[in-house]
Amino acid sequence: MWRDAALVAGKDLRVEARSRVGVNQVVPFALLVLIVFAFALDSDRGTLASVGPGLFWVTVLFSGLLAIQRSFVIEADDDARDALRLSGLDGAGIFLGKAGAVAAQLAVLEVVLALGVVVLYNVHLHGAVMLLLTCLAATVGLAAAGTVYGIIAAGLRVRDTLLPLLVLPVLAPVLLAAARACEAALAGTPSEGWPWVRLLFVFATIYVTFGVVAFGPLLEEA
Amino acid sequence: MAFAVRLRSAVSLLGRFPALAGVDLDVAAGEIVLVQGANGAGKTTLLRACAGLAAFTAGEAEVLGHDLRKDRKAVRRRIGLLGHATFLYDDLTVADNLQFSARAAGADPGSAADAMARLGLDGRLRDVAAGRLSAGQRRRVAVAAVVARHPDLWLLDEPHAGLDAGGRDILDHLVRDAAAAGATVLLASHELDRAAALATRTVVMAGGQVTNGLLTPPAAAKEPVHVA
Amino acid sequence: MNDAGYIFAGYFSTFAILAGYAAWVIRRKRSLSRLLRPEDG
Amino acid sequence: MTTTTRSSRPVQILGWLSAISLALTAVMALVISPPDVNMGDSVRLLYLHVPTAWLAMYVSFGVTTLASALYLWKRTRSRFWDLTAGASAEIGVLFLGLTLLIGSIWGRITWGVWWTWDARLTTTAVLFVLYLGYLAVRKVPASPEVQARRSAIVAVAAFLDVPIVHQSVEWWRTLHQPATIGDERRLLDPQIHGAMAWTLLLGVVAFTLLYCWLLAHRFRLAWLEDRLADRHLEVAIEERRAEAGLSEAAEVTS
Repeated sequence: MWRDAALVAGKDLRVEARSRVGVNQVVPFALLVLIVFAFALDSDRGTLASVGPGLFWVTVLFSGLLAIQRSFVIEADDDARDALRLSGLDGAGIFLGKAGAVAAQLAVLEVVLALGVVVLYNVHLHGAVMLLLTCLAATVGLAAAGTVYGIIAAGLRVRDTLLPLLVLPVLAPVLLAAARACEAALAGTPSEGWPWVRLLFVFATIYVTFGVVAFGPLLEEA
Repeated sequence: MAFAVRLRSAVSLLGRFPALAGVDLDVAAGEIVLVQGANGAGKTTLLRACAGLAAFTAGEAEVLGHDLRKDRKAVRRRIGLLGHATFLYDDLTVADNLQFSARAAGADPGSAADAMARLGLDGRLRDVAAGRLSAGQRRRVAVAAVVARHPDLWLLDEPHAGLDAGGRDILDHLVRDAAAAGATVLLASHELDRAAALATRTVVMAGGQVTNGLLTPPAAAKEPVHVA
Repeated sequence: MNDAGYIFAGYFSTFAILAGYAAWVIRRKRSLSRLLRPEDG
Repeated sequence: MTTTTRSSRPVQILGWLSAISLALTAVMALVISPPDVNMGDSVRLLYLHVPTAWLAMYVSFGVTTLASALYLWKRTRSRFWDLTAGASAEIGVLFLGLTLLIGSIWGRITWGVWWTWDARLTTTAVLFVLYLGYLAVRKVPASPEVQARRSAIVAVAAFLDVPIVHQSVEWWRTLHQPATIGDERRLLDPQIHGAMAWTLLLGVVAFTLLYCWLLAHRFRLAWLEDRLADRHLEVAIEERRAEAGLSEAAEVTS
């Protein structure tokens, strides 16, 4: 399983490194969203700083959707599942590999976005430990749940509309928890943030476990 | 007799269409079987279903000793399918593609290099992204990806299509070598002369069935067809 | 009764929607039954 | 099961019982029971709101989850559970839609707004979308087994999300906004007026009966659709076999 996971993650990341879609399109898209929010919400810096965490996670969420969609589009056939199934790799391994690759890309994106928020929205970073743990748990949870629904939608004609419909309500608590935890960390009131961080870890654990168990059957179905 | 493929009244659906409507087919280990038939007879679905890509929904289906209706995963690492799609990652180089294919099947890392050498891909093309290859070159790489897996069952769907003369000769050579080494080959082709020369036996498909697929006398073929 | 309009609208729409759904299910069920009946007995 | 046009006797009785009890609920709620001390007449809407919410969230989605789990478990795998899960989820989404509608009207009367980001409203809305997604997955065409398995997995995944959604929304609201006054939870308090408690109880019974009746019919509809698909498949296989001129060899047992 771990060997297969490493193989798939390596392959996905290598494809991303070669195609540079992430660097050339997803990251600029995410930064653009930050700028568009600034236009929409009046660039009064006080407002932007206070809603910064929420905007940050909304942007991560939508970019995450793109990353997940892309993770299955890059599979080497019209029906992404064919190539994955034919490879003979273990379902759980494929899940961990794909989710891992998505999480790695999101982590990079979050670093860039965090810089964007600090510079553009004049947010001052506090509570580094909580911020890091929040990002870690939220990213893993997002990637894991997204990958599970990604394989359900992959290969269907309706995938581009079905994936957001399925995954956004599931990820609603992640968005809520991550934004609140970041707010608490930035406001210097960590005691309010820890329950949220715990919730994020619970979510990540549940969906990673679920993915490991369910991905094989989901991949197998013809 | 050891069967590489043994199908009895096997049904496989494409959506709600019965692409295979009760196939009876025996293929012994080491055979090279040519599957003939008009377009739409079910050849492609037969090969895909044997690779576990399309499900058998009724009947019996045994491939490489595994019941495909119960466990489709078990045979995957031992199968090489050359289909209409090439299953290549456009953004990866030829070498990376073959490396991934070989490692996914659990073959040793040298087999990718070996496959490249046998198909004449180890020169300039080695580090070219698959997306930049011509259609003919892609076919060659796709063949190499199958070879690199060292499959026990080769499922070749129109393998000669799109290959140049040199590539076809290499492919035939590889298939004969593999069969001599004990692998089984199931081959669908419209290049009848070439394919018939390669095959050790020919079966005919029509209407989602194989008319002369059984090796044993027809006693076994009298079983009724079970549907749904 | 205060806010009678809102309350009656609520009751009316609830029962209308439920009745509509039930009617849809039963109508469709009957038509399918008729389709299947000739060979089922 | 036979495919007669009429429903079976128990289902018919169930239908009449639910119709009568619903009518009684309406009379009790609109005429007999008194207005609430704090809420006034808007309390009358809660006699619909509370039962639909209860049936949607606990009964309907509970049945969907249970049936999906039973489908996924190899020993109990059967089309029956898949059809039950789908039928129950559809009714659940319908009831939850009604819950939101009634809740919204009630909110308009009580708070002066159609919508507020109250913990339970938010949870309900997320749940509504979550199960809409489940129904969307069920509508994606595929072979029956594939569809059943895929749907069952999505149902279990949705169920796993429910407690997390609930917890997160609960914290969100309690941390940021005082609890809403005029909470309908007070209705379940034994101290409230006798007629009100009886009306609420009757409402729950009536909607439970209605749920059972709808489920029986909706299940039957799904079962008929399934039969029809099977019938088409048998015909398609025979036609397919005839293409090869082997039709007499095809002793299709159905």
